[in-house]
Amino acid sequence: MASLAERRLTIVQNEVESMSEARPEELRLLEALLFASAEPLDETVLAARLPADTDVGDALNRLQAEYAPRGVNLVRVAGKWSFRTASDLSWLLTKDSVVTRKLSRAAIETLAIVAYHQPVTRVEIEEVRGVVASKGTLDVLLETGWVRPRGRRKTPGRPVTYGTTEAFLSHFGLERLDDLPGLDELKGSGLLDGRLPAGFAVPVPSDDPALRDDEDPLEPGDLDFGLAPPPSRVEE
Amino acid sequence: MASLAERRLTIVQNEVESMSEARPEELRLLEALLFASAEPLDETVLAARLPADTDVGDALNRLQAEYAPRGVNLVRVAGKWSFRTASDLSWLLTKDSVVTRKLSRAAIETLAIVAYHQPVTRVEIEEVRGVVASKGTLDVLLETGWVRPRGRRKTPGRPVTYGTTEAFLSHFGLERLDDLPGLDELKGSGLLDGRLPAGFAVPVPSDDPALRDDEDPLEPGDLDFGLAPPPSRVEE
Amino acid sequence: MTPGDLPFEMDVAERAADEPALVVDVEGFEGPLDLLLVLARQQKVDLAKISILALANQYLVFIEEARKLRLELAADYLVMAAWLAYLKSRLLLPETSGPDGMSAEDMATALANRLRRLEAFRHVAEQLLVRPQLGRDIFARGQPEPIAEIKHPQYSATLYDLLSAYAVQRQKSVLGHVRFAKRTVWSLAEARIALERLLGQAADWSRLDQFLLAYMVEPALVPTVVASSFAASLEMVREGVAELHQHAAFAPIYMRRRMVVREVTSDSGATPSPRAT
Repeated sequence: MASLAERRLTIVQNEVESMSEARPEELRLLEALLFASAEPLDETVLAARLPADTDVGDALNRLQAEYAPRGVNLVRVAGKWSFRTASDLSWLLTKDSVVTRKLSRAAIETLAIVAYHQPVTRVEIEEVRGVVASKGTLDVLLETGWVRPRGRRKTPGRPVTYGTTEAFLSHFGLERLDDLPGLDELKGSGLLDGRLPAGFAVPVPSDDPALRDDEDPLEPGDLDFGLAPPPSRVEE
Repeated sequence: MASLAERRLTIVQNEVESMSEARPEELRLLEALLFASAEPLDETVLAARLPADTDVGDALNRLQAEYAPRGVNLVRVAGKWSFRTASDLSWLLTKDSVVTRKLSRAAIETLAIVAYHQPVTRVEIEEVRGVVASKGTLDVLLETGWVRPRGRRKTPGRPVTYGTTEAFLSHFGLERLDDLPGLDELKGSGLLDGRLPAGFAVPVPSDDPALRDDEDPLEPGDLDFGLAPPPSRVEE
Repeated sequence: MTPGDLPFEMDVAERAADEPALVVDVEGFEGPLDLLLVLARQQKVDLAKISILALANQYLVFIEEARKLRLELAADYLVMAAWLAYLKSRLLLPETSGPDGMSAEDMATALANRLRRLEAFRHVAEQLLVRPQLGRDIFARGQPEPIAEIKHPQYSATLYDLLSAYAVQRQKSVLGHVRFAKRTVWSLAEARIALERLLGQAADWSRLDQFLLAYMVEPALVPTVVASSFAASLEMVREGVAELHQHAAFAPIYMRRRMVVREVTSDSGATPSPRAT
């Protein structure tokens, strides 16, 4: 009796063990999907391709851990997953780099203001920089696909508000906007609350596509200036 | 017993650990280079990027072996190396999508004749339509799943007879085939005008699956004529 | 509203026409705030503790120098200079409240805050840019493999489409059959042409139904061929062109060219055999 029970227990344990030894198939599937895709994929998309009972989150974490020491890492950007070359190997690969557009100082500053202060209007950007923005600067940023018009501020003149895109997060390897470097410091400094009266909460930048209370949606014509990337790229 | 399991687990863990510890840096470099490259790379190109003393051939073989059980394999094509989705997972990189199409006029005319005059042969359809049916038209109808070959007419040439399916009834919201309007109803609805010759009749259609006296059953090969391609093979 | 806003709002309208001129008016400074920041750094103290008075002085001196060297300064810089001169005078005077209710200290603090804010954004911009960037430092898959889309067509049609297609076709085919019936009629003219051909090639009595066989392959044509050729042959006899002969009722009908006519039409009926008869 006892020996039978023992034997059965052994069998069960062996099974469990061999299962943990073998690399689960879902890791192969995830690997294949993520390697093949040019764009980061979110968990919903991945889950749709995997067997119904797969714990996608868990599998992704395992895969991420597996690839962490490798030359290709699994990273999470803009809430989506993507394989990218390890960041310490940039020296090896810079020869491959397509000529990246060198942004002007004005564009870089403007990008930072949009990123850390979004949603933000052009006048607000100008106010921070103390210069009338040349029209070209915002155009360049819209062209990169990192900045998009979000809506219109509910103030006289209904100026367009700008924010960053998923492509921005993806380009700078950020999982969320909260991961912007130096954001906490900037928030803590109280310098972001520019025009707001003292006592108001410090605004936190947000690229939440949901419009804020003081924003109206863009009208159909607003995107037809040739300035903005097509909406499909914005939403991504 | 438990100790055995424990020991084996420890061994596995040690192996995994020692593997990742001992994994030579050149494998990381190769991984990154091959991953990022827009085209397959040959050993000369790879060697030029790697530390001078690297045995590239050996490293590639190790990398290939490492990736062999994975969802992505390192393959050599025409002397050049690149990562490729494991061939057994190609199904994963396909997406099924449903495209709604409107039936062509010819197809719907043919379908109507099949519906009313079934079982009907192709020549009989052509007689009613007064047009030689393009082969594609019947193919499309077979593809819709609304028309099926029923049998073969017991006449010279033994032509295939066609009839409608249950899918046909359900698509057109018919409970039974004889819910199709008859002559009087067609006249009443104005679809047929009054100036019809005496003796003009609309058959009372029947999709009774039982073969008629003048029908022979289909032979096994009858469906493999390429008339009814399996849906998965149907291109655009 | 910060006092510093004034000049820039004024500028917006003015500058719209020729913006590029703005960018590098004073040796690469990006506007008066940028210039102020650079000057402030020269004081080597925290911006929060900076002497706005000293900074205003520096700025005004700088502008004065620049004016001596150059003919023109961008309006931004001049407006800022005017505002700083005003601020300086306020700071030097005993405490009074300005027209907008702000003390000179408030104005100075607001300016210092604007400088700090610009500096802070520049600082985070630097931090952002040193991050590994996609396509510069880190790379996505160089040869992404496309997802093949397998399209499953789903057809749609309405019952109305179906019924009207049926009705239209049946109606059309009814008319079509009538036209077909017309074509099955062998006209008298057709019969006559055929019979004339018969008379042309056969010198002696020819059996009519045998000759007509060639025209009666289509079963539907039999009655009309028989009827039309019979009528045509009678007509030809009446004209004196042909002769008919029949032994008995329902017996085969024979036909031949009438001899008298032969001379009249001799050059056309060029067969030698009738002469021999």
